Amino acid sequence: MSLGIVIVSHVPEIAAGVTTLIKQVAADVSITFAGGTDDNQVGTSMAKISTAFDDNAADELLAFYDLGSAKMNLEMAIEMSDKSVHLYDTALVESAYTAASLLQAGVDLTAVEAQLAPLKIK
Amino acid sequence: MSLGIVIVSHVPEIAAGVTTLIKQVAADVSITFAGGTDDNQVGTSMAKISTAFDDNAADELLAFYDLGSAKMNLEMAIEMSDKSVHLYDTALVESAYTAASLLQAGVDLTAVEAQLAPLKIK
Amino acid sequence: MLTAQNTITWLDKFGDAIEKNKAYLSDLDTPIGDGDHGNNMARGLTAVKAALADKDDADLTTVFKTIAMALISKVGGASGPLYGTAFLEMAKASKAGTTDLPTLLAAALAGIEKRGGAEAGDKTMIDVWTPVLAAVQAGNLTQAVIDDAVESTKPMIAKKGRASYLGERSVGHLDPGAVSSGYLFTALLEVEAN
Amino acid sequence: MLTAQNTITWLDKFGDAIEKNKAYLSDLDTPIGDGDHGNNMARGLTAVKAALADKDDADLTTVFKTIAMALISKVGGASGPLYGTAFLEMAKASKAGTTDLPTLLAAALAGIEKRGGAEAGDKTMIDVWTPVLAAVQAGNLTQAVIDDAVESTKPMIAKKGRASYLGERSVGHLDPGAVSSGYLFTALLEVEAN
Ligand SMILES: Nc1ncnc2c1ncn2[C@@H]1O[C@H](COP(=O)(O)OP(=O)(O)O)[C@@H](O)[C@H]1O
Ligand SMILES: Nc1ncnc2c1ncn2[C@@H]1O[C@H](COP(=O)(O)OP(=O)(O)O)[C@@H](O)[C@H]1O
Ligand SMILES: [Mg+2]
Ligand SMILES: [Mg+2]
Ligand SMILES: [Mg+2]
Ligand SMILES: [Mg+2]
Repeated sequence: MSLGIVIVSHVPEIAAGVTTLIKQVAADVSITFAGGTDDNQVGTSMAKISTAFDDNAADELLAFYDLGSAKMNLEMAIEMSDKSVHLYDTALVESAYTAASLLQAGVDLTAVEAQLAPLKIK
Repeated sequence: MSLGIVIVSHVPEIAAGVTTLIKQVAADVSITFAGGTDDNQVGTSMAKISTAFDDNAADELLAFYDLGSAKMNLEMAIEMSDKSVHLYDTALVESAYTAASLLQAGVDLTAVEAQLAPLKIK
Repeated sequence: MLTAQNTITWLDKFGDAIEKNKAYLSDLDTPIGDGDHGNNMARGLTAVKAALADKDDADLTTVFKTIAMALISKVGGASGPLYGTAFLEMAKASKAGTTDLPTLLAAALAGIEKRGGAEAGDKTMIDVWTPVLAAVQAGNLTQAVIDDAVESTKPMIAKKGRASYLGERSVGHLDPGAVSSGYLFTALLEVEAN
Repeated sequence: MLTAQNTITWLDKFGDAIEKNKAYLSDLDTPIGDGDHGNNMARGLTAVKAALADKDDADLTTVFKTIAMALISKVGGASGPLYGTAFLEMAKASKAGTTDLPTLLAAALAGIEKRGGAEAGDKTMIDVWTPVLAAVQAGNLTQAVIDDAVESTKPMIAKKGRASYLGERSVGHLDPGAVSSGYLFTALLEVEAN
């Protein structure tokens, strides 16, 4: 499978929990996550995000985040990554769930993005 | 403070994590959560939701959830509760964060709901 | 006519069917859901059985309510509040005085519709409940009616529940809740036949 | 003109100011944010200090890059990628050959704008960087320019960052990132004065 998902949240539990939720409906999709700062405080870590990119088995990634400052760290990580990463300004939990369901069903990126469009809220 | 927040998710970590995230910006708002089934599997529990209602120090509650089946359990719990509970079909993390910020700033329900309206995605 | 006794027998048979088909139901839930419907229902029906164990002398309303509470508290998925509401509405209708099967099932279906906001054609359990209720009202419920109703969900596009995220890709799969509802009504037929 | 040496001194003074005003910065971040700006910046500047400890013989580009990396990896909040990008852009500009302060600061501000998508008037650190850059370009940066810029954020309605969730309710509060940026430029003035 060449499309994977990366979940980025300010809180380690949210990132891990969203991953748990969506793995249930997407057993064959590679899903990695980055939650919290390097010392697991509330915040985000560019290094953790880069690791989540690297650890993902897919080479093209869909990335979802919670708050604006996570987006900034995501963008820095994207600039430093060799992978093609698509970043969505959509509802974190709901859009990650939508993407996971669709990728598991073998839906292509264009069709996934069409389903994500109405979830854009930031 | 008479307006509180209840977070309902299929995954215990998401419910707890969202609570951690929003408590940061709403130290004086009562926030309770219900995550997972009675035995902490992925799912929701009407009993846990009822407990989250009861344990909340506020008597008027704003409730946020992740997926549709959580909404059904929420509605059952609402029917059985003495408290006035407002249920929002909005992006879980983002709308809970918005509501928490505004309630902490002393904003009234009507104004909070106006800010939540554009976050309706389900 | 439903009585406390035949309702207990009904749920007992339903529980057996769920237990026997647990893996199949979860398999049906895998391509268009989260793969837990069989486990959810089995957990719920085990709780129903336990809760009904000491209800031999209870009245019909109490039996319905006991079933509802067990399902609501133990299933964990969408099917919990849905089946739970169905039995809760039957408890209310029976408390209001009726033991008439069509009347009770109509109350149950109305409850499911209210709880989930779905309607016939949305590829949910409602697509079994609706034709079954019509047949019960007409006095001609058969296994074929049930099977056809279950099968009718296959070509449908899901509009509610987890399968709805897949849109058109849900076509070609049976709805797991429709299949479990099929077992419920097969069990009812068996009870009615005696 | 910036050199490796005066840049190290600059950041050292900035770190001292952050350390001294840590609680104040977090207090400013409490009513319109999450109350961590002082802690975030202090964590970042401690890392900067440690990373610069063995950079006495490094060139200016290396010094900028070292500062950027420490801030990016240790701050944790929005101010991390923002200040980090500012220093990363100064590293790039210095690598391209310039040591000219106005040129370097212009590159830094452009980086902050690109990273955060905010503009002047949005009640962010940009509302300090913008007038300070203009003053540096005009050769007349003073403490009064800095103080006025910081103060100017008080009546603004936040359009970016956590404070933007409060909309009009953010009025009447200084922006914490503007205040910390004020310390950055006060430290610069002290270095330039020597
Ligand atoms: N809104 C709804 N209205 C009616 N039935 C629904 C609705 N949502 C889901 N269902 C039924 O519930 C079944 C899924 O149940 P289950 O797998 O136990 O729950 P979950 O989807 O929460 O994991 C579906 O196959 C469908 O028949
Ligand atoms: N998009 C943005 N553009 C420019 N500056 C921003 C932006 N978002 C936040 N800031 C600045 O960052 C400061 C907050 O930093 P900090 O508290 O460390 O991060 P966080 O908000 O993630 O907790 C704000 O006071 C503001 O000056
Ligand atoms: Mg399921
Ligand atoms: Mg489930
Ligand atoms: Mg902050
Ligand atoms: Mg923060």
